[in-house]
Amino acid sequence: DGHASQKYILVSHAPDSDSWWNTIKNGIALAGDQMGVEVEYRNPPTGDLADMARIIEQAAASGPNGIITTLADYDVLSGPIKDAVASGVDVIIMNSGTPDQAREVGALMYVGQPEYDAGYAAGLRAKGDGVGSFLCVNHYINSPSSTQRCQGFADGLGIDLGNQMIDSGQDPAEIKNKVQAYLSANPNTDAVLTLGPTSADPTLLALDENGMAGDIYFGTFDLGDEIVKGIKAGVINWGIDQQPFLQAYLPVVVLTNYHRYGVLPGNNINSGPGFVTADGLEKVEAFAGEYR
Amino acid sequence: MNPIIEMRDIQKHFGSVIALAGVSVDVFAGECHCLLGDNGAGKSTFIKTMSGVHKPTAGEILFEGQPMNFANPRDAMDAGIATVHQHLAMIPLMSVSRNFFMGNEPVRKTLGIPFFDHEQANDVTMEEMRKMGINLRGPDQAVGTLSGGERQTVAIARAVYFGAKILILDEPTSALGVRQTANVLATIDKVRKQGIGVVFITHNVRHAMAVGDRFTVLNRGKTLGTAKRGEIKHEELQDMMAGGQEMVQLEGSLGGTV
Amino acid sequence: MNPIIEMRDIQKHFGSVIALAGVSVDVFAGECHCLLGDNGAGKSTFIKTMSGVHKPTAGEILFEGQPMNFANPRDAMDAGIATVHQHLAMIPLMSVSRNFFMGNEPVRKTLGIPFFDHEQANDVTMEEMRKMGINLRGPDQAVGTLSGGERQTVAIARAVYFGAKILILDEPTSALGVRQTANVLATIDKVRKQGIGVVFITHNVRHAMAVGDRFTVLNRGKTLGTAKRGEIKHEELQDMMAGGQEMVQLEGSLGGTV
Amino acid sequence: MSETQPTAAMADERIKQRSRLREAMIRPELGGIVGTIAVFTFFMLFAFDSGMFNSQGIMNWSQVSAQFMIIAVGACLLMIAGEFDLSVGSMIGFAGMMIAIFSVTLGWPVWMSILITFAICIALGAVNGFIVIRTGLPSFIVTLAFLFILRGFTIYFPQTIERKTIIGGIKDVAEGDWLAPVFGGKLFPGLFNWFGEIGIVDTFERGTRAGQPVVDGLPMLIVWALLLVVFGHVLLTKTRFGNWIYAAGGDAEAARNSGVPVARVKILMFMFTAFCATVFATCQVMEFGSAGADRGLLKEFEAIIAVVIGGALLTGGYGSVIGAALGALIFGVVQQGLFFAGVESSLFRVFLGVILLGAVILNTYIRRIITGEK
Amino acid sequence: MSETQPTAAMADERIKQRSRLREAMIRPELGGIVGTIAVFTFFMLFAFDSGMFNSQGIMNWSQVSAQFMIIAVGACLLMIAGEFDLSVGSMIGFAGMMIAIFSVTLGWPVWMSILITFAICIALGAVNGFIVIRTGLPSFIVTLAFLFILRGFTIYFPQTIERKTIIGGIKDVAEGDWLAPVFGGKLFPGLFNWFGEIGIVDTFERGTRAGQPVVDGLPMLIVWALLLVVFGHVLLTKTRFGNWIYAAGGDAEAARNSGVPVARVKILMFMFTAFCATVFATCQVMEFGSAGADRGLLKEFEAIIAVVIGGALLTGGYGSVIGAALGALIFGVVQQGLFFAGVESSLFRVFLGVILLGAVILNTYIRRIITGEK
Ligand SMILES: Nc1ncnc2c1ncn2[C@@H]1O[C@H](COP(=O)(O)OP(=O)(O)OP(=O)(O)O)[C@@H](O)[C@H]1O
Ligand SMILES: Nc1ncnc2c1ncn2[C@@H]1O[C@H](COP(=O)(O)OP(=O)(O)OP(=O)(O)O)[C@@H](O)[C@H]1O
Ligand SMILES: [Mg+2]
Ligand SMILES: [Mg+2]
Repeated sequence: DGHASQKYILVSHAPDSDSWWNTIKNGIALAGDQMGVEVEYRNPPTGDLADMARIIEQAAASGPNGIITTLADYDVLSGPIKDAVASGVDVIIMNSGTPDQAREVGALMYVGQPEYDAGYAAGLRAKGDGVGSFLCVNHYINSPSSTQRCQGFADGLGIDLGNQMIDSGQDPAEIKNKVQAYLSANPNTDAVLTLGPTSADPTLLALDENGMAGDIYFGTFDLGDEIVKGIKAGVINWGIDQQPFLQAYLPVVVLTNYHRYGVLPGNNINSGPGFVTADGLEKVEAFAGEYR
Repeated sequence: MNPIIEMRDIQKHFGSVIALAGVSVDVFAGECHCLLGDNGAGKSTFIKTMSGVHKPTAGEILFEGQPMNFANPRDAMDAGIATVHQHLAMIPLMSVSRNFFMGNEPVRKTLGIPFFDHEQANDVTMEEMRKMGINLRGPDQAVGTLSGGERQTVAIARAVYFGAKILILDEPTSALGVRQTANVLATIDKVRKQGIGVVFITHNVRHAMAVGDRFTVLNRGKTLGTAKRGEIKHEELQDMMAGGQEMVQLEGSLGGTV
Repeated sequence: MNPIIEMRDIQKHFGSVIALAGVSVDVFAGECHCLLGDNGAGKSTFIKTMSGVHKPTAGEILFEGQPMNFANPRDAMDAGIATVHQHLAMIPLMSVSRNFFMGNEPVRKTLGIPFFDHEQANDVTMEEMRKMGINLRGPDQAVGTLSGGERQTVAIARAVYFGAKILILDEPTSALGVRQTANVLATIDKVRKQGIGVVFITHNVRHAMAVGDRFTVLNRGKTLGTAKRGEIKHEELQDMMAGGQEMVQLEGSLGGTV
Repeated sequence: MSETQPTAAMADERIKQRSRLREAMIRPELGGIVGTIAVFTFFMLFAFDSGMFNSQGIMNWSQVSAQFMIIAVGACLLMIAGEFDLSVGSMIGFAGMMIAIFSVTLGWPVWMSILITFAICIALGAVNGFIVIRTGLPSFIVTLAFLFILRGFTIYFPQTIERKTIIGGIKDVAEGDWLAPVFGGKLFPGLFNWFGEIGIVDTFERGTRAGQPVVDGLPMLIVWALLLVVFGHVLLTKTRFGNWIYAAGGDAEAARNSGVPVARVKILMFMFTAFCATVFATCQVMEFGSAGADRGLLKEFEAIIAVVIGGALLTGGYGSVIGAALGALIFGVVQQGLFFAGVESSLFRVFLGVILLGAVILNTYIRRIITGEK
Repeated sequence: MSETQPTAAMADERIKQRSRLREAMIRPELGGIVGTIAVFTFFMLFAFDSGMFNSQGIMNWSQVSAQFMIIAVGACLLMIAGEFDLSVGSMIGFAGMMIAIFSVTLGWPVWMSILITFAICIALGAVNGFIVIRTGLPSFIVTLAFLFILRGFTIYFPQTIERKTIIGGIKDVAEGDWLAPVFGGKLFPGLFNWFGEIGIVDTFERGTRAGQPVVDGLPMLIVWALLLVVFGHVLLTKTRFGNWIYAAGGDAEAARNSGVPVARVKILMFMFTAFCATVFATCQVMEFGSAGADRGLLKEFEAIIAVVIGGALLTGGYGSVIGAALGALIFGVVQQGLFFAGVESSLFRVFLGVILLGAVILNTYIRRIITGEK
């Protein structure tokens, strides 16, 4: 009945080894199956945003019905996105960027969690829990959104970020030992903030080894197997879940329905921040890293 | 007496180049067999098939009467063929003693594990080099610090030391001074008298005449024939090596000095 | 007549090695000055200071009476010194004609921009190589496809072609066959007759005697003296080259053949 | 003695005959040409109706290829001169960041920021070269050190100055600047407008730019790429300096003995590589309006891969700029084409690796025939 | 002729005297030794009271250094044999992922998963080596292709099989396995407990493990590192095979002519490098309990850097395993020490680059003295 003719492309800014984006891939795949549309996932192999701009141009050239993309850097990506919109492709912004920027580039809507705001909310929560200093374990310092998270957290706490953010690299042993090194050089640190499974998993081990597990305040962005276990064990106080599944799933559903029936929600959708704590973990546990 | 090695109708092609178009040579124990010929005649290629570096495209190798098929230089060495290649088989960054025993390391078993016996290697190296008239600073001196002539001497000393039955020398004297040359020729003479068959490649007819028992001249990948010492004169050999061409003319202007 | 180049008391040290301990040599136009000596005597080092490759540690170079200080090989070439180094200055991956003109590329200006004149380069190369008796497949044949002897000939042809006043040849015949050697000696003879000063390094006394006008023997970084043609006999020269040592003994066993 | 000695008829009977066709085909670029034909044929067959060959699609892979070309030309000449530059990627990030810091943070005029950045980067290239020449170290190590040093500063500067790793707003400050369009502008908008009118180029269907052509000009990026390729090709094959580049890479010692100023040639090539990286960075910054600390990651490898696919020899002394440009084209077309063809994106690297290996084996075979290497 | 010819007293008067002390000091490891002393002195002065040299701190940088050592030993022997492996990092990611897929996804016993992974990876190393030997291509290019291919599969496999790129839960399945502790366990817990009791090792003051020693055993990672260093050192310096490694790297042609089985030596070294990478991966997987597609990024460079800091020659034929181990130690201590010293962490790369450059220049100077290179 021609329904399968719709084709949507999701373009992310993540290097292809970044495990968190896997949930996104699964999200669009599931939505594609359920809606009976064709979906594709594209990303710059090294995470270079300039390469990503070319991928958006390429996606537009291949003539899909819609593009779902992140807005990791407004300067770099706004041009190609505007061109795509102008050439007749509907665009939904997901994950990074802000609702305002989404409107500006001519996107239909924004689905996601503004990074700075998420960090800020986390900071406020931590401040309420009595945190006065922290360590931000940044495993992808090259990317601007990582800094925004740490900066937001610091601002939420009402303190200066200063040297509290470390460039940890991506090797688990190095992350683990850097965290330990920092904490032993700065033993009065109140809290640890990690930015995803890549930095959270080794940090868990580091805290386990240096005996601070459960003692130091520990918050993290984004979920994963080990993070869920950490929350369950009471080592991690909370995980900020931006629900990436929704960021990928919803735009496909929205676009399909828009193209089939002309219906469109009247507002943006904030998929996060949702704080995942020890309460109600079962579903999260079952699907962490896959749909959560 | 049978020859130690007999090469029958050896051919060797490199892609579109025919380096050897059928060469037969044999070497007896205790003789010095000189291989002569122009640049590119195929001398080095020929002895490389003899020492297992190249596989002949066609032809047969009989070693002590048995057909042989050397898969690599090791095989040839194990059979008793020692070679000093034209482009030296010395590694500048390695010490003299490591170079000396390269590929033939002496081994001493400890707990059943075969360890490199450095002590023996060093002693032998110093002794052999002393015999050749070279005083090393020490066995761990890097070959890179030796002069060209000294390196050549190490290569020859090594080949002599390991050269069980046949010793092949590819233009060993071309870069050597008068004294070093005399040394090498004396060594060839000595080795031959020990009953080893020597294959000696040179462009210098005088050097060949000094130590050679038989002379084979190659020309463009083919043999021009083999002659015994005394059967052939200096001038004839010279003519054959140059392919017989226009030597008269050159000889004239340069006074028979080449 | 004044010498074209006069090297006065040249010293050259490499780190802890004293390669030249004060050597004086001069070269006149139209003469062939032979440099002889043992391995490691310092011959190559000496001519490298002459051709601007090395800076002497001490000593003076007078070129046509003027003190000269060659900063690099270019300077020496520009002054009129062409050199064929012992280890060839040929680049195997490049074509013969590019090699021939390396560092001396002919230039044709188009729109004021100096372009490499390939046509002229190719013509000259083919012509010069033909004169030396080598037929190339084409000027763009890579040097890597030539035999060692052919490469040597390219190097010499190039030096002769550019060799304005002085031509230095460092052991040009050591790897050559009889015919090629005769060719090179004939070329030296020809060049000398054109009024060019030739410096000829060799270990072969006969080659030296064939074309040399004067003979300087180096020994361990020092001169043993210079002799004119006719002033010195073959055997004397030979003795000097070997440092006078124990030649008698060797000569005896090898029959004066070295 | 007679002036013309009889020619020594060299070894004719010892060389098997080779066909003329084969002789004509055997050139350094052959690998690149064969690869290009293969790649286009492949995508014509498997991705023709994906939009890859409409005007927008062509512009897409052309721009990606042009980017690769810009750095490949520098890397190619440097590689032929016998050296390597692993700091190209970091240099791209560094140059972009410098322009951003000068123009946005410090508020200097954009033209001045660009010129000063060029000066700094070319000087850094010269430092690279100078260290390699003076110490005799392999350029792999020296430039690997610079890879880390430059990337470190590219993260450190904006981090300490602006507390972020991305600096935007360059488009705003570049408004009206005379030099910025040389890198970020587009040529012949009128012509492309006309193309749009007569239908050669598609037009936008809606939005603010409805009716305008989707490709509204020739990006300066492509112009720079073509200019650099032509410049590099002429320099290498038609000038005396080109001969010196080959000589320096073929055998530095021999070249030096023949009077080639090897040190100068190599240092100049390091500077030229830095120049190309800076052109790349400036075009990118002017087109996208921001500089990030992650720009240029792994670009050094992509440049080297393009050059090697294009038939150059990793160890120097052999190669061609045209080949490198074709290598860049192949690389760009494959990269974007796989997207167009809808291949699972994680397999992209697998394809890249396989193509690299195949291209290099083909090129090696060709080179051995040409140079008679053993 | 007499048997012993009079010795030609070679050029005695032409060699200036060199002091004995200087002779004794000049060894390939000297650069590494000097560097190690310098680095420790530096951090003793500037980070002593940061906890860097208490028992926990020592364990901290020891583990990081041990990781580097494991891959540096493989890279060192391979580099001395004249080749390079740029696929080490990808191999680490790939090996970890294979173990995870076999044991968690397919449910095979952990010991079997580990052994099969070792077999696969060593076979891949052999393929690398085989291609290098057969085609005569530079290993830089061949292993660069494998860098991409292996990383591609490391992402592709878990993605298609498990729908994720991090596979966890390995600790659970490894419970009770006989082979897993060989990579993930700790030795002598009793001893360290006793150390804690008598105060040699600090004890935890707060948290879940208050009262236990902060260092509760010697991680197998460190044991592997030391074993591999000893093995590599003995192999290289004390066996005939070691001589072949030097020979193969010094001049493959000459070595082959002397009867050294060069192809076998090189292929074995590629396999050994793959083995080291797999040890690294297995230790990591067993310690952290998960495998990720991004593991091992850039590790190939870190290995090469450690080896080069340790005095080996990039072009082969020269180097020492002890030196490489010291290089790894320097690398690890600097990396962690900068954190202890509180240096802005983005400057780490800058330091790394500068140290690399300094170490290499020092080593080159030393090597020239040893080998009489010009
Ligand atoms: N590996 C190879 N590949 C291709 N051609 C080769 C190879 N080895 C030798 N040749 C060619 O074979 C011919 C014979 O070469 P060879 O080295 O045997 O000559 P030669 O008699 O030793 O000469 P010289 O006196 O100059 O050493 C030459 O034309 C040479 O170019
Ligand atoms: N660049 C250098 N660095 C250190 N030592 C050197 C250098 N060049 C030459 N030497 C040394 O200087 C001495 C003279 O060397 P040179 O090459 O001049 O000898 P030669 O007379 O040309 O010998 P041959 O007849 O073997 O060519 C030798 O001991 C050599 O090892
Ligand atoms: Mg030969
Ligand atoms: Mg010499």
